[in-house]
Amino acid sequence: MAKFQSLQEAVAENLRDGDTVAFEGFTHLIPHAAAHEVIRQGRKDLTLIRMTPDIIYDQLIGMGLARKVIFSYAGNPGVGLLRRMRDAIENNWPRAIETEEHSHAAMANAYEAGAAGLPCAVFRGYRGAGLKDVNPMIRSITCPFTGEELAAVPAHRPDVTFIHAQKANRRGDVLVEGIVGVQKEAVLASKRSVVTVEEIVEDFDDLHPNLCVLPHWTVTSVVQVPGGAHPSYTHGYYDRDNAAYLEWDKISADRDLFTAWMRENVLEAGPDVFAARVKGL
Amino acid sequence: MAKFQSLQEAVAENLRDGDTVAFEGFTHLIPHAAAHEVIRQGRKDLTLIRMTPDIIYDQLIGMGLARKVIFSYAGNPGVGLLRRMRDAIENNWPRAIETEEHSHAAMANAYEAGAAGLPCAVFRGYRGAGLKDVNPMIRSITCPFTGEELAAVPAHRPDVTFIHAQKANRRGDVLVEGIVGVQKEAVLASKRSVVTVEEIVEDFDDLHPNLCVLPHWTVTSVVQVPGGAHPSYTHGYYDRDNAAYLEWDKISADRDLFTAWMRENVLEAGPDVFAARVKGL
Amino acid sequence: MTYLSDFTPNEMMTIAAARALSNDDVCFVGIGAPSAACNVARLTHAPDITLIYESGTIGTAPDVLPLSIGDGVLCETAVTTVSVPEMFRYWLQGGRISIGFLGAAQLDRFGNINTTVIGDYHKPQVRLPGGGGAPEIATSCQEVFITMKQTTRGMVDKIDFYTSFGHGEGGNHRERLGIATKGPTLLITDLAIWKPDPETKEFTVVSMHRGVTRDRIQDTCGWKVRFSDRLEETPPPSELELTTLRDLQARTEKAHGGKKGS
Amino acid sequence: MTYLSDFTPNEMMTIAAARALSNDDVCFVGIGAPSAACNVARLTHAPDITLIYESGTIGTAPDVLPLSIGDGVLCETAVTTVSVPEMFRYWLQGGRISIGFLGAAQLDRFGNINTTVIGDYHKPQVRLPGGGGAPEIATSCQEVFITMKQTTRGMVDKIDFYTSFGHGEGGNHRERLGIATKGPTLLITDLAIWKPDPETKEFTVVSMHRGVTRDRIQDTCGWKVRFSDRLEETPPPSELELTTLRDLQARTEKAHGGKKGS
Repeated sequence: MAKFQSLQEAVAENLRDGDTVAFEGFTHLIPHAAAHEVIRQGRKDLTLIRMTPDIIYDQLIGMGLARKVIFSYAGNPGVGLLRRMRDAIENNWPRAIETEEHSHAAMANAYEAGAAGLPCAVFRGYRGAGLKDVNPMIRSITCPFTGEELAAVPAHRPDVTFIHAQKANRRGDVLVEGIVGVQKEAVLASKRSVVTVEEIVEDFDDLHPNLCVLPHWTVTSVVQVPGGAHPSYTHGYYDRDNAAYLEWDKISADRDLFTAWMRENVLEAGPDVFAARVKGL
Repeated sequence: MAKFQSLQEAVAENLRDGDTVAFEGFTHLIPHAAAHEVIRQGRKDLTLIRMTPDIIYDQLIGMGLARKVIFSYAGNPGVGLLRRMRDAIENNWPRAIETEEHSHAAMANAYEAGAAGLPCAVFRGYRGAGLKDVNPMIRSITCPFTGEELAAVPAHRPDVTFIHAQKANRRGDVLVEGIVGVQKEAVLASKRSVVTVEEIVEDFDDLHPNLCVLPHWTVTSVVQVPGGAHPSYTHGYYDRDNAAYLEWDKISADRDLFTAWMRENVLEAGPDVFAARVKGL
Repeated sequence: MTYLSDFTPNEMMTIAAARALSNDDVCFVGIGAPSAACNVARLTHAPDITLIYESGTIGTAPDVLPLSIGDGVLCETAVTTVSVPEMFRYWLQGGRISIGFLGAAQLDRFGNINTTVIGDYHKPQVRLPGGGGAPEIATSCQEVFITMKQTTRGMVDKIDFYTSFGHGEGGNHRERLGIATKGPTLLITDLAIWKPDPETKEFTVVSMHRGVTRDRIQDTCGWKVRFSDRLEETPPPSELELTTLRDLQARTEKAHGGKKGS
Repeated sequence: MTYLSDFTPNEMMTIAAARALSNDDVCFVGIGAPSAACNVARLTHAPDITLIYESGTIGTAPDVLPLSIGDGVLCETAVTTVSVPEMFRYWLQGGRISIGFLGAAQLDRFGNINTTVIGDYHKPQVRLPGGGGAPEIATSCQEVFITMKQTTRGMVDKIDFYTSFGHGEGGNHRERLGIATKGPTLLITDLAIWKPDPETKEFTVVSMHRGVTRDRIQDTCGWKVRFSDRLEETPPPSELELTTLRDLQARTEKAHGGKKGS
């Protein structure tokens, strides 16, 4: 049953050192505010899962919170590389991280399997691809009817999933709309989930019946953080801050510049700053 | 690319003797008009797939069109048994039929796997259940990570799927809303598909982005048949004709009564009668 | 014995089932007595109970009882309506359902159920509708409640077909098959409430409805009935319970009786 | 050689790619040159082409180019937007995509692609973003088109990592792995159009863009280039093509340049 909490409470109650955690969002609805709160609280030895680790994973990794990253595409979307993640992999700065690398298809199927309560995902994939030779978590299974060999990967079962969504109602049901990504699956696959939302409304009576709604009893914590996806966007609320993504390429290129930026904009800030950041977008 | 056709043309062009065919609809949106046209055209030796064979399958079987039925629940919903299907299984009237029986979970997963282009569906099912001992199409697969034994069934890949939907636009995109059942999967799993709709509108510009829309290039034929789901219902257009379901229990109880009813209401009728049947519902 | 004239055995069955549900339950609801019981619970002591019908409707609050598993009212009042594959993958198999309801054409003392055939599977005397969702409801829901009217034809020593698995041959049979859920934990009939013995898993009468005798329970049951040492009497329906159930059924009758296609 | 001043090599590459697409194609579109090419095709000779971005947006018709694979404009103009698991299961793996576009950090003569690492996988000199959708785009789409700028660093004799499989070691290597789709059928660079040899599957230059020499193609390619016996010249961009591309880019610049969060 969803609790309405502050972001500080929600992170403190749900995320522990050593947890496996997914922050999901496919370009749209990336939970930046939640990731920043995690950085402020300084959780350690996290295993981070995400299809498209981007700025927030660069930040979590650069601040030394991550022990391992499970991912399929590590880039600054539309811009280039993730410089903090590269620095960790290539130079162990600020610490060494393990990686478990998959394709998007594998990651999407692994969330689907997690939501479906299965131990593994089965799909047609990785044929001729190099990842299956370097990742022991990519195995195969044989169709008992056709003999076709299919790929199998373990289901994702995060301890905690963080997502950002448009709105919740007073019961704690959550609406996600637009590019919905893997968020529903990531929440249903997880043991606990924290959802930041743009607004809380009385009820969802006027919604179309087939929209993506997470019932309140599938969500652990709901937190209102207007602008909480910035510089990602929230369909119906504000646009993507493309300039911030370009800027990140420069900030993240230098360890000192990164550290100073994180101090000013994350460590010494709070969830309240996000509402101001999306003004004009 | 969807063609706009008459129901007669759509059935004549897409369904052949001996085909494997699915008419889907989960209580809602059952394609009665399409099934009646198939009966009028007298296709032979069909293999019928459906989660919940109900009145239309009772009619197709009672008229001798079916060679085999693949199903998970054969009942007149909310009323009782399917008397024509029983008569075929118990007494070979009007002909013997084979059955391949599954659970709902297996059938839903088999459509999903068909839509996903996989040879089989994998799920946690049939534990301790008798069907796996009488249906050789229920096999198992072992998770390569946990060793758990999971159930596997062949994917559904119908030659043709018939569904009924709310509306199409002029391009042939199809909207299904409300209780959407397995219709999207059944269409995407099939080689060809025929969709009857209540109405054809200019465009779908005002639709919410996340609704269940089948793009025109996934549909073979679109046919406007107002009332085409009767006595099932179409969300937003007309309610379920519960009395007709009760009546069917009587009609189907007697071979002669059934034959006479089919002659009058199906063989000597056409798709146009459906619009009148839903008046007042 | 005037008390029996106050309510019917069917009403008692439905109300006893409703009482077994709580506000936090997530129920996978079948048509008939389970649907009535779940909605009586929702309209009385468990207003926040989550009702799910296998048609894909999650968190429904119908003001009349649906006649089928996919009536429009279920969708119109639901929190959300998902596809049927999603329903069976994310919601049922995902382990999110606390209580699954099952009915039975044949039931044995260990909660195994047959709704498939009477007689041999390949040459049936009577071909029944089949299992539908039951095989996986029986193993994926945290617990299973069974409701049925007692008859010697229905409650049998040996079922003809294992449509869904209860406790198998009893004891730890579920565990031995790798099934992690509890299985049938409650059987509510028109005459009594039964629970599985903690060791043998054989259904045992723990409470008889008012006016019912041990003999009547045994006479309508095909196996030798065991009664609990601490046998209770089921409290008769309260006025609120009975009024809620009857009003619901009257609204249902009115809503579904009126319309007829031309 | 005034004609070269009329358009840039990048523009030629994008327009040549656009020309290879038809009205009936269903394209899985990546950001950058593929996105520009697909939208130029849609705005010129292929108005009914279906564009799909892996964010779940099906049948999009953006009036400006998206900066990321999940820009809002893709959803706003799409026929429908589905979840990412559905995108990869029903749409990509389901075999519904006729053309998948891939770019490459490293490419070999058989259309095998590396976007994962430079150097050893476990101790990379450069850690690149990785494959994303590429491993399955390469095998599930009916055909794959590759676009890239020619450099000897990019077009190499041997790639460091098989991010996605093209024709492997050439010949029938795909068949031997049980891959039923055609794989890379077209390589469009800033200098030329390449197609696999029908037998060996080695990419062969079939058309050089105007003003480009054989030497220039060889100098910017890390393997010994084969030229077709019937080598053609790529027709330069038409005015419509070039205007459409430049207008699209100007609209994109204007739309994305203006806003900045405070």
